[in-house]
This record gives sequence, structure tokens and C-alpha cells, in this order.
Amino acid sequence: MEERRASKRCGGVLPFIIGFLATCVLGWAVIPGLFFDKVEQPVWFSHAVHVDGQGMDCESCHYFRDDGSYAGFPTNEVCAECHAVDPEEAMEAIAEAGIDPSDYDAIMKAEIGAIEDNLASGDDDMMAAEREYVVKYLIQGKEVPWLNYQFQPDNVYFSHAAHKDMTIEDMAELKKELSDVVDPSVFEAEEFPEQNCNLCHMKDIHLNDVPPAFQRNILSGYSKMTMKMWKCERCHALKGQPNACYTCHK
Amino acid sequence: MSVARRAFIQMSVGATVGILFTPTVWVALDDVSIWTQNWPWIPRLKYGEVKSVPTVSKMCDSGCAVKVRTCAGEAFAVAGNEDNPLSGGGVCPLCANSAQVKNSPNRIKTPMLNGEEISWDKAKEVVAEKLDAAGSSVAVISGDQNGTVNEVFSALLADKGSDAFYMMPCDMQAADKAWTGLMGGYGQIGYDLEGADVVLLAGADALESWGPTVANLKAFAANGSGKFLFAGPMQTKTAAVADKWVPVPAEGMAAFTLGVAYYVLQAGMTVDVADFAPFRAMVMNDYSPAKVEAATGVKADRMAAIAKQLLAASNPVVVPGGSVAAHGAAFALNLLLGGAMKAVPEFGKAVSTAMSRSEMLNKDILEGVNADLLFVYEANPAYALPEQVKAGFTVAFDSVNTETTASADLVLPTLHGFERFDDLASPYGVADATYSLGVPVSKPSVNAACAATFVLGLADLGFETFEEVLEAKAEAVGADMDALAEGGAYVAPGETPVAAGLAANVLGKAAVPVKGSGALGLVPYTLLNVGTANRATTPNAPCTISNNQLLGDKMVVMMNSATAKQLGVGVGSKVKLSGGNGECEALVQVFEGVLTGAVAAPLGMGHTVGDEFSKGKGDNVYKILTVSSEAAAGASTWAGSTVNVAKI
Amino acid sequence: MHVKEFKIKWGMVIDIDKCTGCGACMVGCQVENNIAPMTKSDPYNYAQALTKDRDDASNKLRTLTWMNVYELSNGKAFPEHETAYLPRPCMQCGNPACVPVCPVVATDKNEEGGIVSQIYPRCIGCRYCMAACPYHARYFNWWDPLWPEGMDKGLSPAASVRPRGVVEKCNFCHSRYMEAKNQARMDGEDPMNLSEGAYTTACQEICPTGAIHFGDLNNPEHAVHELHKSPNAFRLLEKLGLSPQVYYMSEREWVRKQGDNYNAGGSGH
Amino acid sequence: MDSKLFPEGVQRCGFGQFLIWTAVILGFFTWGLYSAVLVLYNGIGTTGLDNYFGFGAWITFDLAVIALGAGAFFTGLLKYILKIKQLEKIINLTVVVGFICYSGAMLVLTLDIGQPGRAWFGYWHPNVHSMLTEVIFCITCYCTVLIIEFIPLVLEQKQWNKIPFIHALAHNMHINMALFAGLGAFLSTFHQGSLGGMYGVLIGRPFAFREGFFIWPWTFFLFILSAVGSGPVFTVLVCGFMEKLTGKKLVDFKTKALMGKIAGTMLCVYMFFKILDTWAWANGYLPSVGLTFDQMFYGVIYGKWLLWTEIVLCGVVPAIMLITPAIRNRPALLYTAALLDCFGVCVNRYIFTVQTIAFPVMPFDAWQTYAPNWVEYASSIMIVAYGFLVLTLVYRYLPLFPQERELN
Repeated sequence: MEERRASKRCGGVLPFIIGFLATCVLGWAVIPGLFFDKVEQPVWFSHAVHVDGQGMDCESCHYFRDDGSYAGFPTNEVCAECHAVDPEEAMEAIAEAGIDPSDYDAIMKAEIGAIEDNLASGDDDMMAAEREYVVKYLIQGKEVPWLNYQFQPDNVYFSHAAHKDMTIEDMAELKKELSDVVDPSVFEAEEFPEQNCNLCHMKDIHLNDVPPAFQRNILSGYSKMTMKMWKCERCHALKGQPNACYTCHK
Repeated sequence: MSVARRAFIQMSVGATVGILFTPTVWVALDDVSIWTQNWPWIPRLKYGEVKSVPTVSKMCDSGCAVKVRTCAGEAFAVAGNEDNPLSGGGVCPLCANSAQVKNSPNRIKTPMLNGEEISWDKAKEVVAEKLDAAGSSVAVISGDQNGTVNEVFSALLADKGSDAFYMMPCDMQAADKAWTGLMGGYGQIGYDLEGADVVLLAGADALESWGPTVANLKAFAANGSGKFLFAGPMQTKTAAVADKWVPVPAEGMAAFTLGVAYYVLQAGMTVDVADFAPFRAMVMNDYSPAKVEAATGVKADRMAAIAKQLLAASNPVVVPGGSVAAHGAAFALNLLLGGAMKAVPEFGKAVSTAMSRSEMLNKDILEGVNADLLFVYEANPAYALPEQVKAGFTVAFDSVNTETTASADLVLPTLHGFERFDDLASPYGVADATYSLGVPVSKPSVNAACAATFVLGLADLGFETFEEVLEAKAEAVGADMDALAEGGAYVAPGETPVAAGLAANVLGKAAVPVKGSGALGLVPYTLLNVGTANRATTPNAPCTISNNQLLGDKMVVMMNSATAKQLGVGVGSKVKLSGGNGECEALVQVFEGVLTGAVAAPLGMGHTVGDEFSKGKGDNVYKILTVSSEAAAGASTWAGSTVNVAKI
Repeated sequence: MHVKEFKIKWGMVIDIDKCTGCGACMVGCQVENNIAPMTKSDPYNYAQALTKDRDDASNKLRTLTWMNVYELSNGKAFPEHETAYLPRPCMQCGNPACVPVCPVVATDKNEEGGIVSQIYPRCIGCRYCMAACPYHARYFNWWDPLWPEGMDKGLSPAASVRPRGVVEKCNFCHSRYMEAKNQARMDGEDPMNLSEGAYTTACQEICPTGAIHFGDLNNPEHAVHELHKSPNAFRLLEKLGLSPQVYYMSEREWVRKQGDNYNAGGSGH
Repeated sequence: MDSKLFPEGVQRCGFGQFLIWTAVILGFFTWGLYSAVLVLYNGIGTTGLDNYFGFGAWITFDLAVIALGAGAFFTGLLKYILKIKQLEKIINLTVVVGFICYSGAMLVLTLDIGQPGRAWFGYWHPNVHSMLTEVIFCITCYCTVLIIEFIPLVLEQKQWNKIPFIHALAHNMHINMALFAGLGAFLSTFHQGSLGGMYGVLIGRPFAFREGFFIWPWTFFLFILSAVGSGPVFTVLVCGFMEKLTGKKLVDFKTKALMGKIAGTMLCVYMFFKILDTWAWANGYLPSVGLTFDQMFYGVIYGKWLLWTEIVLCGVVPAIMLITPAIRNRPALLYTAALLDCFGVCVNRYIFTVQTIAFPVMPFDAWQTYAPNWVEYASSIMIVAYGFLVLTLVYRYLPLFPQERELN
């Protein structure tokens, strides 16, 4: 009887600890990753090729409109300024070749002159990506469904205009307080970039060649990089800006 | 209890405690609440450049000059067009919902021949064939009162040797019959509501449904010091903001107007026309206030007071509504007063063989239409005039499904107003000749086409496309196409009206009130949010329709408490209204703003075809309207309709 | 009574004598703010078939109309009868009844301009604020918002689509305020000192008679500054002490009296 | 079959009979569950609530059961803090009834809020000014306390109690129960009050608005008083009902009469203040905002008879009956008084919930009426069925009534 009780007591602690540790490890190391799906961007877009290679500015694609709204992702109209494939001409050529315009693979394989002659890229990989964009989106008149790493839901109103005059240099004073909000390395550069995009967006995206996968939360649909409300609030509070509900919600 | 099981339980407890020390549970809780903010079945917004593009919307009878707000090229809302005098920044409740109608599932998606989908080429073949076979037995019913599309249709008729052009019944028609027909006047009558200092709305529900409603409302708002008097059988929304409501039965409107004219003549006012003396004698003898009071129930001192106000005004105007006689009487009174009534000159034609507007208004649809081949353009006669219209083969042009398209042999989808070229040439009632142009704002979302361009392909009328017709129209108007496309209107001032006579002998007879044989007078009224004869209510408008018009799926009719008492009904009583050749079911609402002995019923409900917002909602009052012939004026009218009301 | 004051005070002055009750403001509001049309059936929800239909727009107790037009009657019999129409947006009270009751701070009056916020993602749908608001300005999403097939592609970018189960109300088209501030920033002007007309609401913009005036009540350069001091101006339920930022005007005494029958006598509460 | 599980020395009905009884309860429960699923899947549109009546049957039900469940904290307070020994004969039942009422109310609240997935926001984003926040905090905390108070009873189950550890645990919990009773009394008093405060603070609703003391409107205190004035006799009613059903004597009448006396005393205090409050409201507050007492009532559905029923028939009358020993000591009259009392508090909660918002505050607005639909009834019945089920199981397997053996 004594013996059993002893073993019971001992057995009472060990399994408990095993269970405790197991879920602790799982809960910290494994489970958080399960919340996210990895989704690739619809086509390979290299910022490096456009910025470094073609010497484009950020503002070439991401600019303010006259009414103060921000253009965000460029539309086909903007892209077509350089990727000068005439959709009508291309569609006619596709029809002539007897290809179903929704059969992208066939079009890409067919090497249609109206498309191929107007591709701007140098090497094969890039050309393939450009061709994919032209065939799947540009000539179809469909906008590319880019995935926004800084995705915010419809109930959030964000004004780029209100943040455009903020500089990284100014914000560097608050780097300690903002260590959970902004990637600390943003403040460590020798010379700060003119634009303040790095504060919230993927750091140095203009140098990026292969865009990273978009990590989508399986429950909420948010990006892993979606800035949560407390981050916005922290910075607003530090900068003496209002944190009223309607400052950011709609 | 075995050790293993106990160990398992203990481990589970440990695991449960352990997980609470990780972010898992808390993050999951947070994610679940975020999930509730972004449920996958809740539609997402689309973002892009927001623009305001000027065009015209023709949902309401007169049409609205609007700016369509688009986001990433997709129309989502409608705003007024401040630069256009027809809007001045305002929009009517029907046109305010136009962008939603454009995307409505009720749009006709492709041409249909007897219920079968066909191609446009096939449709053209069919129509060409029918046109050949019909010879001159071709007719057109147009639901557009002021568009150049009518020129194209009338030119087609001219080409086939037919003059059977019909417009849906409207006050513009009565006005034209009275003005150009009886009184030999020139131009289209207009009313300067903004400049007038006393406005007597004699049956014209000008601030709700009559004429260029939005322009009227703007004029009313801009007219700071003017007095607005409303005469009519019911306290309409116009009456709610007017300075005074004078209850006058619809069939008595002409007599009432002449009763007012009596005092004006007594004050010595004259008009320089040939038949002034007989007119004066007719009014003084037959329309003395005592006689008018006996015939209409309007007190003599009421009319005297109104006449006094009109006489004291420097720029008064009387705006008629209803029968031809009511229009004639009002025009005569306006000529006597010499105030703010205008004659608006008609713009030049784009299509040389087309009819003039007055010619288009000549035929009376209430007297019936019968043709081998009938074109119906954005009108809904099968709903509003179910008994008058007959045809061997009907071609219906419309953008949405209606009773007319449902019963037509061939249905041809027209482009929605925001997808096409269209125009507004001097909607009836404007004081100045006004021309506005509408340009496409969105890409077509269904396999629709421009009706006028289709018609141009049927006969050689000198144009290939409707856009070319409109270019010619702009040139004929003398306006700059580019300025028009930017939303500005071309305006030429209205002129002083000149008549050949006052139609004394006709008016004298036609103004006698004639009432049907039913127990109660029927007061049909139009609210734009409920819909018009041609357009049913729109998706967002039902929220604005009060329970005084519709309760559940039941129509509501209104009467004052004296009438209700007399009928032995109360609020919520279910009644049957019978009149004309039909019956309507309704619930009773007591509203003290209705003439005693009359029942007010909303027009525009009771659709049997259409979307869920209009179909099966309420009852169709057009069924119980009685067409009576204004023999003296040579016209037909709905005024004087009566009904019998039975409790069920 | 504690009234929250701000430097800017967005307010309306609605001229009842100009309102014909046409309903354009209500339609304009629904379109601007993505209020779904009322549909009876939900083809995407199979469980709907098990229970009753959703409500159609004739059920005025279930409609969602941030802007609602009331019909007023002077209560007299024919022919002395008079009617008037009273558009009712959210009153954006200075001392809102709805704000202190919200258990989760989903509604607040804390922004410059004095617009009472209502944050849908925070709202738990307890409807306490609806019970608190005497103006019936607050609405509940009884059903999932549903646009008939294809109509959801023409949604306004101005307001998020609310799921069922949350409360919503008029916010003076708040995102237009944000746009106006953006425009001012772009033009190098002070976003906190907008000129008259830079920020308008959808209902004001669309009203054919201009019955709705909108602007900063505190700014002498805005028309509403003078209008709201007119002797014909009044506020709804003045005496309850909610201090609305929406004023009405009417030359008709009976209308003024109905707008606030507490006006007569007494010092107020 | 399951007789080994019965409490020591008592008789229970046969297993078959028990199964039939349970099945009937489960039938009602399932019906309610179906309605609850509809509500959660389709939204609250399925109910009879609307924009005028955002609060309706559910909130009334919640407030009523919470008021009736007040027997738990008040009896606990008297038993453990004021050491009224006699109450131990019924204390177990009060705890179980309290637990059922509170947990049931919380279940209904999950249905009642439009976004149950966000229910925890009350803790995460609390608005300290809101009476409802106080309610959310106290109600959940007090429900936890009730669970803690309930546990020793469960642990005393005959078979479990044989395990020494459980036996010791139950014993220790009993010893410390005074602490929880005190905590429970504090929490419960506050939220009974804040439920009343919820209405009293509605400045836009003249029907309910009250001045008060510091941040608490008078309704805050009235709700506490009415709850303690009715909760104890509700337990008596439950007990009486169980006795009828089982045909056994479970608690001696002396204890019941004592409960009646306690409730009666509190009810008298409550009625004194309630009448005073109503009078002050009708003659002081209402005229100050330009309203009259008569304007607060409408037709039959919201007629004055409701108020008179609440105050006179179900207030003053039972109060007198309960404090008069000659009446109180006759079982039939005690039960009658208890019924009236409990009904009165339900009517009070109904009036405050529904009539408050039915009164059209805008002068041009009209009275609207509200009737719950089957979904609201069914889900409320589900909670009642849940209560029956819990009581059935507790009665069958747990030593609920310490006197049962000696009385039978």
C-alpha cells in the first residue's frame, strides 16, 4: 500500500512535466509556423532588375496621385509604358494563330511576334517572367493580383500622404521604443535612404531580386508582416499623433 | 485505475498547462477574432484611382445630369454635376442608384428571340425581315422624352412611311397639345421657377416627380423669397415644403385655374389675341367662383386669395399638371399674368428626316396602338398600359428585364446609361433650352449594344453610329462636343411665349370637371424612389419607400379620417380597389393630407417581372386608372379616375 | 453633463423647410457606405432555408439606413394638415449616450472634429449602444451583407463591408474627411483647417435642394457657423443634454416643437 | 443499476424512469440547441429582435435568472459570514441553483452578442465607464466562484469521496468556503447593481434614467435589493418543486420559512425604495425633461397595469405576506408569496429591458411593440432544460440535501 502510494506520487509529477515541456516546445517552436501558408507572388517581379538595371525610381511606379491618394501597386497602364505590347494587336495575332486566348501556356509557347518583338528583357529567365506577365495579365486587360506583404484589411484606412514627410533619421531617435515595431537594422545604416519606406515595408525591397513568399495566416488571411494595431498605436503615441479610432479605421 | 491511464491523464493536464505558457492559445484566440472581421464570404473592396466622370443618367423621366464616381474604372456611385443647370449638384433618388442598376443581375445579358439566346447578327436579320414584311405598319413607343434617339426611331418610321411614333403618357404631351395644338403657340413651354416670385403649382408635383425634378428642386432652393403654392388632391412631398396647399380634385384643376383667372380678368388683365373677348366672356359666365366652388369644392375666397397673390407678384407663374384642359387654362392664365412662363425653342435636328418633338407627341397612346411591327424603346407599356398596346411582332429594347421585355418577341439589350452615348435635349419644364451630352463611363458588362446604332443599321438614315448622330446634333445645337462631354450644358434662353389664341371655345367645354362613376376619387401619385411608368424601383431605394406606400408586400393607400370613417375602414384595413378594368389590393393608411372622398395610391409598384426589389411588391395602380376622353380637347386623360373601395 | 469639445466641430444644419423627403440622401448614403440592399433570400446560405427569410426593406425595424427620413405631421385633420420631412443622420452628440455604455470601446468620441466613431472590428454586437441612443441612429447588421450577383463589384472604396453581428451608424462619411486631409497635404494646406466644401458628406452632396448644410460649426468661415445660431435652429431632444452636433431649422413652429417637445418651460436636465 | 453512486442512505427512482425523465429534458434541450445553432450560423436576424428592440427576451431572461440566482450569494453571505447556522440545510441547493442561473445566463449571452468570437474583448479592451463591462467582469468571475463553490459538493459524491485526496480536498475547500462566499457576495452585489445601473445610466431613455449616488444611479441599488428580495424564495420554490416531484421531504419547513423571512425583509426594504423611486421619477425627473408619467405607457402591451402588477400585486403583497409570520408559516401561502415575489422581479426586469426602449423618445416617433419569436423562446427553454438536467443529476448522485435522510 505504501509502495503504491509512493509510485503514484512520483508518477504524478513526471508525466505532468513531460506533457508540460512537450507542449511548451511545440507551442513555441512548431505551432506558430503552422498558422501560415506560403504563397508565391503571381509572377516573378525583380525590383533589382527595374531599379538597378533600368535605373527607375520608386516614384516611377509608386507615386502620389493629384488628389493625395497613393497609387500603391502599378496598374497595367503604368507597366505598359515600358512593356509596350499592344493588347489588341497581340490578341489579333493570337486569334490568327488559332489559339484560345485563355490558354496561356500555348500562347507562351507559340512565340507570337506581336508579343516577342516587344519584350524588353535580356536573359531567358527574365524574358520568361516578362512573357508570363504580358500573356497572363497585360494583353488580357487583367491587373496582376500582387500580394501585399503589408496587407491591411478593408477596415483600415492608411494615408501615405500623412506619413510622407516622416524621415528615418527623425525616427531613429525612437529606435529603442520602436524596437518591436520597426526592424532595428533600419536605423543602423550609415546613410539613411531618402525615402522612408523601410520603416514599414520590407527592408530595401528596391534591391530585391526574387521576392520572398507571402506568408498568409490560415485563419485571418493576414500577411505575417501585417502591422498589427498596437504597432501603429505605439508609434502614434510616441510621435504625439492621435490614436482615435477613426484615425485608422473605416 | 491503471498507472498508464493515470499517467496519461497527468500528462494531459501537464500538456494543457504547458500550452497555456506558449502563445498558441492566445494567438489563436486573436486570429479567430480577426477572422470574424474578414469573413471570407463578405465581399472585399477594390482600390484604385477614384474619378468623377460627367455623363447623363436616364433612369427618371426627365433624366439627370450626373457625375459617375469610379474606382479603378468601375462605377460605384453617382453624384450631381454642379456645372450642369439640370443638376446643380443634385441627383434624383432613382438616378442616385444608377451604378447599382448597371451591375444588377436583372440586366438583359444578350439578345433573346422568343426566349432563346441569339446573336446580334441574327437579331438584325430577324428585324430586317420583319421590317420588310410590315411595310408601313410599323410603330415605335419610346420611353425617352428628350433624347436624340427618338430622332433615329422617327426617321426609321419616316423611311417606312409610318407616323406611328408614340411616347408614354406624360405632362409634356398634354402641354404640347394645349400649347401648339389648341392655342397655336410656338416652342416648348417652360417655367422659370427660380426667377418667379409666386409659383402656383396647379397639379404639377414639381418637387417630387413632375418635369425636370432635380432642376425644379434646385430652383426652389435657390428661390429664396418666392412663394410656392401647391394645388392638388393630395398633400404630396411638393406640398410638404410649399407655403400653402390648396386641395383641388384632379379633374377640377382646369375649372379651378379658370376660377382664379376670373379674378385676374376682373382685375383688368388682358392678352392681345384674337379670341380674348370670347375667352373673357366664357370665364366670366361659366367659371364664376360660385360655379367653380360648386363644381370642385374649392372655396371662392381661396381662389380670390390666390388670384390676389398672383396679381401682386411681379413675376408669377402657374405650372399645370394633368389634363390638356388644365394645361390650356394655366397657359391662358400665365398669358394674362405675363410672368415667368417661357417658350423654349426646339434645337435643330440631327437626322433630317426625323420628326420634331411636337410631331412625336402628336399620337395619343391612350387611344391604343396597333401595328404589325412594334419597337419599344426603354418603355414599359406592358406594365403601364396593358390594354392599349397590340402588335404582330414586338421588338423591345431595354437594359433590364421588364413586363414589356418579358412579353416581347425579340428582346434587344441596350447598353446601360453609363456605358453609352446619350443626350438630354431640353427636358420638358426647363425655362431655357438646355442640351447635355452623356458619354460612356464604363465598359459594357453584358452583350448589349446601342439601340440607335442598331436602328441605323436597318435603314439608310445617313449615319453609321449613334455617336455620329450626336456629333451632328451638337453641331445643330451649336454646342461644342468636347465641352459637352466634360459635363457642361449648352443653354439658350427661353423666350416670351406668344399664342395665336386662348382656345376659348374648346377650353370652356373641356374644363368642366368630369368624374368617373366610382364611389371615391382616385389620386394616383408618383414618387421617384418607388419608380416611374418605365423604371421600377432600384436596389437601394426600397429602404426609402415609406410604410405609407408599402407594408410587407402589400400596397398601402391613403385617405383622410373622414373618408375612412365614411368607408368604415381604419389603419391597416385590407381593401380592394376596383376601377378601370382592374382591381388592386391594398392596406389602408389614414393620412389627413388627402381630399375627402378620395383615396391616394402610389404608381409604380406591383411589377410582375424584374428583380426582387420590385417584383411582387405592392400592386399596379395603372390597372385601375380609367382613361376618359377629353372630347373637346381631342385627347385622353387619366384625370378623374374613380374607384370603388370594398373592405376585404 | 460632460460635453466633449474639440477645436473643430463637424456639424450639420438641416433645413426642414427645404426637405421634400425624396430619399436621394438615403440612397446616396447607402451607396457611399456600402450598405447592402435588403434581400429576402440568401442563395449562399443553405441554413437560411431552415428558418425564416431575411428581411426586406419594407420592415423598417430591420433596415439599415444611417440616414433616415422621418415624416412629421402637425396632427391636425384635413384640410388643416401639414407634413414635414426630417432627415436624421447620426447626431454626433457632444455628450453621446452611446459611447460610455460600450463595454469594449468599439465606439468613442475622441477625434478632432467630434465625429463619434464606430469601429466594426471591435464591436461584439451587444447592442447596448442602440438601447442607449434615443435617435435610433444606430443600426445592427441582423444578417450577412449580401449584394445580388455581380453587384458587389461596384462597391465603394470608402467604407469596409461590415459582417453581420456588429452595430454601425453614420460617421459623416468619415473617409471623405481623410481624403480631404490628404488633398490638403498634397496642396500644402493645413489639413486641420479645411475650407468650406473641401469635406462634404454624400447626403449633403446629393441633396437636390441643398437642405443639408455641412461644415465646421466652430469655423466662422463655414456657413453652418452662422446657420446653427439662427433663431429657427433647434436640436432634437435638446433637454436630455446629449448636445448633438446636428441642428435643424424650420420656420414652422410646430416642427420646431416636435423636434424638441422638451423645449417648453423648465431649465432642462 | 447506478445505485452505488447514490448519496449515502437515500432512495432514488429506478434507472428506467430516470432515463425517460432525462430524455424528455433532452428533447427540450435539443430543440433549443437547434435554435442556438441557427442563431450562430445565420445571425441574430433569426430572432424577433430589431433595431428598436436590440434588447428583448434574452436580456430579460438573463436579468431575471440572475436576479433569481441571487439566492446563492445572499444565502452564502448569511451562512458563512453572518453564520446563520440553519441555512446550511439549503445552502447546497442555493449554490447549485445559482450556478445554473449564472452559467445559463452566460450561455444566452454568447448567443445574444452578434460576434461571439469576440466575447473576450470585454477583458482585453474594457471600457471602464461602461456598466456592461462591470457586468461582464463580475458575471464571469462570479460564475467561477460558483464553480469553486460547487466543486466540494461534486467531490462529496459517495464514490469519489472514498479517495482520500479528494476527501481531503473537499474538506479543505469547505473550510475556506467563507472566503469564496465573501468574494461571491462582493462580486454578485456589484453586478446585480451594475445590471440595474446599465439602465439607470441611459441618459437618452427617460423611462429608465435615474439620478443616483456617485457614479451609481438609483437603479443600481434597487436591482441589488430586488435580487436579494427574491433570490432566496426562488430557492425555496425550487426546493418545493423538487419535493413535489420526488415525493420526499428535502428541507424542513422551518428553513424555508426562514428563507421567506429573509427575502420578505429585503423585499420590504426594496419596496420602500422602489415606491419612493417611482414617485420621484414621475414627479421630479419626468417633468424636468418635459414628459409626463402617462406618456410612459401605451395601450395594453405597455400599459400601466404592468407597473401596478410589479409594484403592488407582486411587490407590496408578497412583502407583507412574507414578513407576517402567520402567513409565512403556512406552506401554501409561503409558496404563493414566493411565486408572486419571483414573478414580480421578472416583470421588473422585463419592464426595464423592453419598455425602456419601447418608449419613443423622439416626439414624432411612434411606439413599437416587440414579441419574441420561437428562436428566443427555444433557446431560453434550452437553458431551463439545462437547469433541469443539472438539478436532476445533482439530486440523483450528489448529497444535495443534508436533511434528506432524517426527514424521510
